[in-house]
Amino acid sequence: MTELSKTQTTLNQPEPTKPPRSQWLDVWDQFKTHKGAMMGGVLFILIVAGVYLGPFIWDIDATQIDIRSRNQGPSWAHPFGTDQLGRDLLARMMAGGATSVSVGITAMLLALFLGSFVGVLAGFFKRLDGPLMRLTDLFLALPLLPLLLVMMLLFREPLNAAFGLEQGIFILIVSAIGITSWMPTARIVRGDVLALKEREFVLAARSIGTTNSKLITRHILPNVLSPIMVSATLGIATAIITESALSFLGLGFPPDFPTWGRLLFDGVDYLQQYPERVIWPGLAISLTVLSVNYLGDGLRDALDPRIRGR
Amino acid sequence: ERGSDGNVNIIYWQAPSILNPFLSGGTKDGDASAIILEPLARYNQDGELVPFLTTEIPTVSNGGVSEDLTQITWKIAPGIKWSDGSAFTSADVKFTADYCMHPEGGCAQLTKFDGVQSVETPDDMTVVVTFDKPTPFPYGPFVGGESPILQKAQFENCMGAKAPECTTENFGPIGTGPFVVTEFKPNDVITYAANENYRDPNKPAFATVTFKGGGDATAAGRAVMETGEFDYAWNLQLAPEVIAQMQEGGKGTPIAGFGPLVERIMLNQTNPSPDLPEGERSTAKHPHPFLQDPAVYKAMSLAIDRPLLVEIGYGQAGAVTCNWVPAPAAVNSSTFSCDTQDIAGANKLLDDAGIVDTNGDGVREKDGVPLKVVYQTSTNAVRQDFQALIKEWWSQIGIETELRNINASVFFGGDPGSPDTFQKFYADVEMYANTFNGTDPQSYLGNGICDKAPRPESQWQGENISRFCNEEFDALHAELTQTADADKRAEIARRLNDIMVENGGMIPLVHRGRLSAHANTLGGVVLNVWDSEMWNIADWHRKTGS
Amino acid sequence: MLDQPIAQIKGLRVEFQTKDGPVVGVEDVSFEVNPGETVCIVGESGSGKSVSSLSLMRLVEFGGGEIAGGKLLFDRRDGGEMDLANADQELMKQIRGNEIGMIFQEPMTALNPVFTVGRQLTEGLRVHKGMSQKDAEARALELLRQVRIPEPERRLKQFPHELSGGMRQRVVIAMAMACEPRLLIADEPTTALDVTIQAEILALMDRLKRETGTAVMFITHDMAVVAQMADRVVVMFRGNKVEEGTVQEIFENPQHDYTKALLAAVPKLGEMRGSKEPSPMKLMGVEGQNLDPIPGTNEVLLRVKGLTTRFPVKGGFFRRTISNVHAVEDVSFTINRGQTLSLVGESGCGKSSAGRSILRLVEPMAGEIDLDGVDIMKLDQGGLRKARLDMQMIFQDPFASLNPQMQLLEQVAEPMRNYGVASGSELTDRVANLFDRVQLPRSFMRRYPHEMSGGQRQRIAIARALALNPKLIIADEAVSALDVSVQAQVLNLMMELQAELGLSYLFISHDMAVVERVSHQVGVMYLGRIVELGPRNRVFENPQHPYTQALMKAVPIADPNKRKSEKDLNFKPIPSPIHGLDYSPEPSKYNEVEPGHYVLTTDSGY
Amino acid sequence: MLTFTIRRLVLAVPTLLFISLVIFMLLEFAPGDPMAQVPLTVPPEVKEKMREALGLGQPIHIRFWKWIVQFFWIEPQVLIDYYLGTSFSEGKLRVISWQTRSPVMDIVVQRIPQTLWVVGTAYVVAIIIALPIGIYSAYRQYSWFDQLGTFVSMVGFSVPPFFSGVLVIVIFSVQLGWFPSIYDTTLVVNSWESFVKQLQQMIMPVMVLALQITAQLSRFMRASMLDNLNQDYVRTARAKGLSEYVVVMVHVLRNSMIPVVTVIALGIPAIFGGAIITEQVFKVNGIGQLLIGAIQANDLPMVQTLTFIFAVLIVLFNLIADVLYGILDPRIRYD
Ligand SMILES: Nc1ncnc2c1ncn2[C@@H]1O[C@H](COP(=O)(O)OP(=O)(O)OP(=O)(O)O)[C@@H](O)[C@H]1O
Ligand SMILES: Nc1ncnc2c1ncn2[C@@H]1O[C@H](COP(=O)(O)OP(=O)(O)OP(=O)(O)O)[C@@H](O)[C@H]1O
Ligand SMILES: [Mg+2]
Ligand SMILES: [Mg+2]
Repeated sequence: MTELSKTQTTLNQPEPTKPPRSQWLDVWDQFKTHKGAMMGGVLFILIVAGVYLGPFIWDIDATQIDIRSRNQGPSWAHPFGTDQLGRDLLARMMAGGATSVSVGITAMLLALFLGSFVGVLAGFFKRLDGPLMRLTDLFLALPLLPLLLVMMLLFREPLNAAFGLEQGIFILIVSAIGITSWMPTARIVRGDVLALKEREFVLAARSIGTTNSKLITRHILPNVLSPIMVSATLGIATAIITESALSFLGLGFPPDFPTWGRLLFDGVDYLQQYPERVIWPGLAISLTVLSVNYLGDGLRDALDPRIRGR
Repeated sequence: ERGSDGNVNIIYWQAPSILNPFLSGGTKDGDASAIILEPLARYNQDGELVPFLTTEIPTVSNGGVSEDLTQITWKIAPGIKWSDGSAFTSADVKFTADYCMHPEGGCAQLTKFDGVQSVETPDDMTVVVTFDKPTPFPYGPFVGGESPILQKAQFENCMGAKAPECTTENFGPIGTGPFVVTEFKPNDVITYAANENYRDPNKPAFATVTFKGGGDATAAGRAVMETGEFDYAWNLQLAPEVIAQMQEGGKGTPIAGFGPLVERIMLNQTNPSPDLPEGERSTAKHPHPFLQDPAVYKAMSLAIDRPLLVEIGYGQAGAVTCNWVPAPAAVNSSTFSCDTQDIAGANKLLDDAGIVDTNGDGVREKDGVPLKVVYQTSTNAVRQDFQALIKEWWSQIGIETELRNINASVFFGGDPGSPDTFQKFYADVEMYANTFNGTDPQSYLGNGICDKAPRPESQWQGENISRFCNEEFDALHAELTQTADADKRAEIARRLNDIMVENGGMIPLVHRGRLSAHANTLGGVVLNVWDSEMWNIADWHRKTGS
Repeated sequence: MLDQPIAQIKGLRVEFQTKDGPVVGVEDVSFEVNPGETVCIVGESGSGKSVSSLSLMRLVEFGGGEIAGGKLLFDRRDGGEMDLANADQELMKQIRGNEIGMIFQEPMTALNPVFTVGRQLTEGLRVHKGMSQKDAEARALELLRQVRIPEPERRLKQFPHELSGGMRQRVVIAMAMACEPRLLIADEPTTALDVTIQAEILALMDRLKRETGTAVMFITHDMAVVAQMADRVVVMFRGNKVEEGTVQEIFENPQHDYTKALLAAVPKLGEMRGSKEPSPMKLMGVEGQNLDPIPGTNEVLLRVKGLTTRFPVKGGFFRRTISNVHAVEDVSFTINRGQTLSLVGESGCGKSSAGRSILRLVEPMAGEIDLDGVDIMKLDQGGLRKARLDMQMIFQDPFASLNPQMQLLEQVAEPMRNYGVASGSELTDRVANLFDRVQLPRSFMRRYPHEMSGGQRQRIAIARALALNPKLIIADEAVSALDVSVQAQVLNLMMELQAELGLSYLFISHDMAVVERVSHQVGVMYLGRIVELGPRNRVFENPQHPYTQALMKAVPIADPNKRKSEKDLNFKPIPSPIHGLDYSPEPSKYNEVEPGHYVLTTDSGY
Repeated sequence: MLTFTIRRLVLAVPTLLFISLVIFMLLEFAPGDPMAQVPLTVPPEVKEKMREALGLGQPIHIRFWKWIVQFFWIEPQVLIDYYLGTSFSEGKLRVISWQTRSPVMDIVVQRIPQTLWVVGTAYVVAIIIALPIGIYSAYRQYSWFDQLGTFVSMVGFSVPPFFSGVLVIVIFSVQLGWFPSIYDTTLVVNSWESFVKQLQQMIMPVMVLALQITAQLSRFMRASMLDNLNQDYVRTARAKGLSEYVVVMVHVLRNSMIPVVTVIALGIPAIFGGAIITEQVFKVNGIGQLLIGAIQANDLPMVQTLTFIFAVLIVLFNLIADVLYGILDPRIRYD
């Protein structure tokens, strides 16, 4: 009996335990080991630092015209060369980046938020599905240009008055891009939510009294993360390029405001003589998108427990 | 020999929408139809009238124009046939006038028929146009690319409100010109074939024409000068470097010609401040706080380096000008010179006028109002470069500039609901280009008359964009309308030009030419800025040896 | 019988890479399987049974595991012996499904949700046997008949989520046996099945073994099944083999302490004969157990009346409703406070549906549900949420009911968060306590569902249901995935809670011994209706309805000497619960044979 | 599902009417003027006359009603007339473009072939390329193939066509002289040579467009494949001895199709909507160019009609996507 009870105690001995750690630490651990994510992250930080802090080191003004040194190739005085008015391209790239990156990211976030919000609501609540999806159809069908024109017409002056010229235009452009690009995300998210909603763990969560809002944030959203991530990366590229489209239609920032998209657009005419004019902004946009993509990949992997640990 | 040279490819980066020039004012449409339709007389490359469907140009001296200047008589050349083989008669000419002057037709060329009282056809070969008052320049109707003759038989049922229903007619007008339409794809491409019944049996040299539209100027230039896919490209508004680079492609040559087109900065004579109540902004109720001050606008003009603007923006397709009407040569005033930039002089001018920077923010004030201007223009690469440069120069004389660029279709669209149209002019200065058709500047100069200013009452319509108002100007213009003598007319025109510039209605910047390009193998091209560029397409031919 | 073993596992070691470094799933296991032999692998939940079998299929790699050592010798059909541990996947493809068949533990997630049952069944046949679509379908039909799925023709066209747990399990079984493999690995194949079907399946496997010389590697924790099936038994404990021997040796003369403990924990049918009330089990080596019977009260907590639930059956290109599955048909019963009602019955007879209908997780068509004075049927979403504070459910399929993206800690904490019962460190403490209660190491708190064994997942589900201290717990096959020792502990825990807190249970199970142990009342369901309802001892000792009688007869006995032969089992085919849209069933009428003991008089189809 | 489809189709009618109203109001409200492209040399009074001739003087609701009648009542008659040789529509006013003064639908019909040729081909090419890339990238996550695919598709997506288009023109037309830089819409394919010509002029625009679409599709494909590759049923499929091909291409793929179906369903209307910038760069002059041209010229009837057709397609394809969801995943119910 004593022997027996001894075994029993060994049998019942709990396995060695470790204190539970927070999920976010975990995610970070995983994230750290993800080469692509780290590379993307570092690159992204470099780009952001470059465009925001760069002007403190390279303090030539982006709009300063030096007509004698126009159309120059790379040199020590102008590492990236100059444009047709002799403006320093490096300075313009940095100034342009500051605008493009912030427009790209905010507009993407806005579109993502709107898209996921509408998508989740439509997928989750049967009653909202019809109206919300018809709304999405409506937005998809609206011609972009007139819509933007109307937005400019209605809101430019009030926003300028309320937030000042730059801020006002920034808000306007970001919302214009955000409002016109959330629809694909919404539809994709909705599709996934429709399928997810029928999974048994959703039923189980409901049975333990999870409210709809918690059900969405805790159970549904984490499981639709990957299409959202993809939308995010694609969205940033779209936003940067749409911004340039807005500027060359005359709907964007004032003309003396460089952005990557506009630099690229202006550079295209000079593609053959001065290829670096397109290479710099093209490269910058691509690198930003790539870095965000890798970040997104890493984040998604880090958040997916099945992949984590491998 | 007719039809011996195969196909000629023309590219217009704006695509023609319709081949009836009376229903569209667009140059592209006019040019595309000029291949088919002809007026009685045209301007040549020097701005002189040459007869096309008539025997000669009627003048007072040859008796074609009545002494009291109210009548002009055209004699149609014999043997002219429509492309369907029927004879061209004076009835067609009269019909054209009726067609355009129909009150419900919405004819785009109505100004051509300004003052026309009647069009009579004493016989098949004679057309008599009577004006309601003496008209010193009676060559409006039936002259130039904008006013060609339509075939009565074809358009008879398309008058007035019915005009838009006549799709077949509008897309395939029968003409007397060297080519006939074989296929018209609106806003895309037109193919033409040589007109079997063209009056000159040896022309046109080409059997067919392909007239492609769409894309952008760069691509058009490239297609002619670099890849050689096309023979003729229209209106290459491109940076000089780009043109030069394309020329290196060796397949084509750019050609330039100068009409009266001027890129200018309009100075708002009224106050555009957003603080004013809607309806009073940019109206004569509130004069501009500083732009009417000669010191200010003269300094602004002095600070501009026009040769540099030309070099950067237009190259061989531009020239420095200080005038509103730089062409034809007779009306080009020589009062001003402005081809050197003088920042110091400009600063001195302002200092002397007591407009100085009182609060040390780098911006001068006049009577406490800082010299801050909003500078708007349409969206276009060259204009944005100009904006940047001028902003920079003005900043050197203590004027702060806020730049704004507006989508061309909004800027030039007359929507009274939009705050961004050039007519509404909710800015201090704005830049665009304007010109006139033909060689007579009378009505163009009328754009400076006080009551042509856009106002809320006129739905913001009106050509006096800067709201210029000068009694002397108005009186002088009235005199112009009464004057017949050419030299006297030219003198008044120069004087009007000077008043406008002197009093700060505008700052002329660049006299812009038109730059087109043709393939090296294409012969016979004569660039004509006074008429349609296609005016002599009958003479185009493939150069031998290529 | 050939003397060459079909499979030999030598010194197998399997590791998983997790964020805390490598976890050893199997430490050192060696055993062999001979042709025509059934080797049962028993052992504690999480001891590495599933992992060993997955290794043999070389499927652990796809789940993040790695065969760190050992040999897996397999005798191919055409003679040659080879080491599967380093065979390439190309070769494994030909072996998997064809020479080794595998039945997976969790039937819901093991089936592809978007393909019909028929499609999934025929696939293997067409690959390995090169059958035509038609032949394969015919064979699939035959297989479904063999595993006794009612209405096999219809099932072929259904999707996995339209089947009951047991049916899914049988589909998986059919899939594994499709190509008549030489080695059949069965990972808990009968856990989800009621005794009658279980008996049939076991008989089927037995026949297969006898007729084709198929070797069977049978993973289970049900000692009764082991006694029925096994030729030899391998006992595993924490990644190691601790004992091996023939059934008789193991049952009669267990050597290792763990084996002894295991056998001691097996509930035996008839143990409770004579007592009216359930009482906790005596566990080995646990001192001071309170083994008092649990009387409960006579106060009614839950009253269900005329509950009816139907599922539409879709058909045609536009998937219109063409008929209804009468899953629950006019079911009425009451549960007293502090008492347990067990529902037993054929797989697919509507037990889970009845349970879910009470919680209104599926909307019942008709009926009254009254929980402690609250009319559940009348509640709106908000009221329902509040009502669910008092009633909780343990789902049949634990894996599917856990969110794959959430840590276990979070999942167990969620109900308390939802109702704001606890927060912060108190919450963590309570979760930790719950983990202790269901015998899970606290280190598992930050794992994810896929990193757990089947039994471990089930315990998470139990912990989650207990978290709120509800008045009523609907336990749908709550303990069937647990090995006997844990099962005993969990059952004791449940009874302990009942005694202390006056919990009531609706206990859905097919394990008659367990049902006998825990219930006050027993309801026997057949084809959506309760055919017999009464106090547990009356129903068990005096079964009246023919179906109940058949059920009792089919219960396996944990004694290798009392094996049932196939001919004892002679069941009627199960009629279809699917009826046309215009079908209106008769109401259920009961005959009270003894006080409180009711027997259905309406024709139930049996 | 039939009732669902029918209900959705019936509901689509008011939806579309509403959408058309919103579009109409939007266009009305947008600043701009059909006379914007008329040169400044034409005086305002004349422009005003021209506007009136276009019917712009009438109140909004009358114009909207007119459009509705023309589009829904007269245009179908024209179609019937065209096919049956009847003459229902004779003498009735169709939707007339302001720019060309000709029936909008005629121009649309004229434009559809080139748009379908170029944009449609690009879409097909993109789907054919993108799905395998996405699938394989997910299957071999983080292999060099995946990395390369990611790199190329992200760069491809972030380079706008106004740049990539010009780049390929400079390389292949200007430098190498392989392909024409300007698309010839008059080309009739009736012989082998003309077919080769057609191919030559299609290659560049198709390439540029397909790059973008491929990038987008392959990303979504990859992501959703990754979500499904680790599911339990995949293990079951493997245990059946299915080849990896079948496991991935049948079992996982079907489960991963929902986002991809969504993206494709969103994309197909876009085929008809044309590709504005790419069409512009290569002078394809398809629907996209038509739309942008009409917007710039404020040709409201044209914009309204095109946008509406576009809306119909969107509503239709979204419905198709929804039906496909139900077929792809039987758990999704619509009732
Ligand atoms: N993917 C994984 N990652 C980490 N650990 C795992 C994984 N799969 C299994 N394990 C661990 O390996 C051990 C053995 O698991 P296995 O599934 O073989 O148990 P089992 O004997 O089948 O138990 P049960 O009877 O409960 O199914 C368990 O402790 C489990 O937690
Ligand atoms: N969502 C559904 N759609 C269609 N039919 C369903 C659905 N869910 C269950 N059924 C059917 O309802 C019947 C009862 O199913 P239920 O899951 O209640 O059985 P059960 O008694 O729990 O069986 P088991 O013991 O096998 O789990 C079965 O015939 C099943 O096929
Ligand atoms: Mg297991
Ligand atoms: Mg069940």
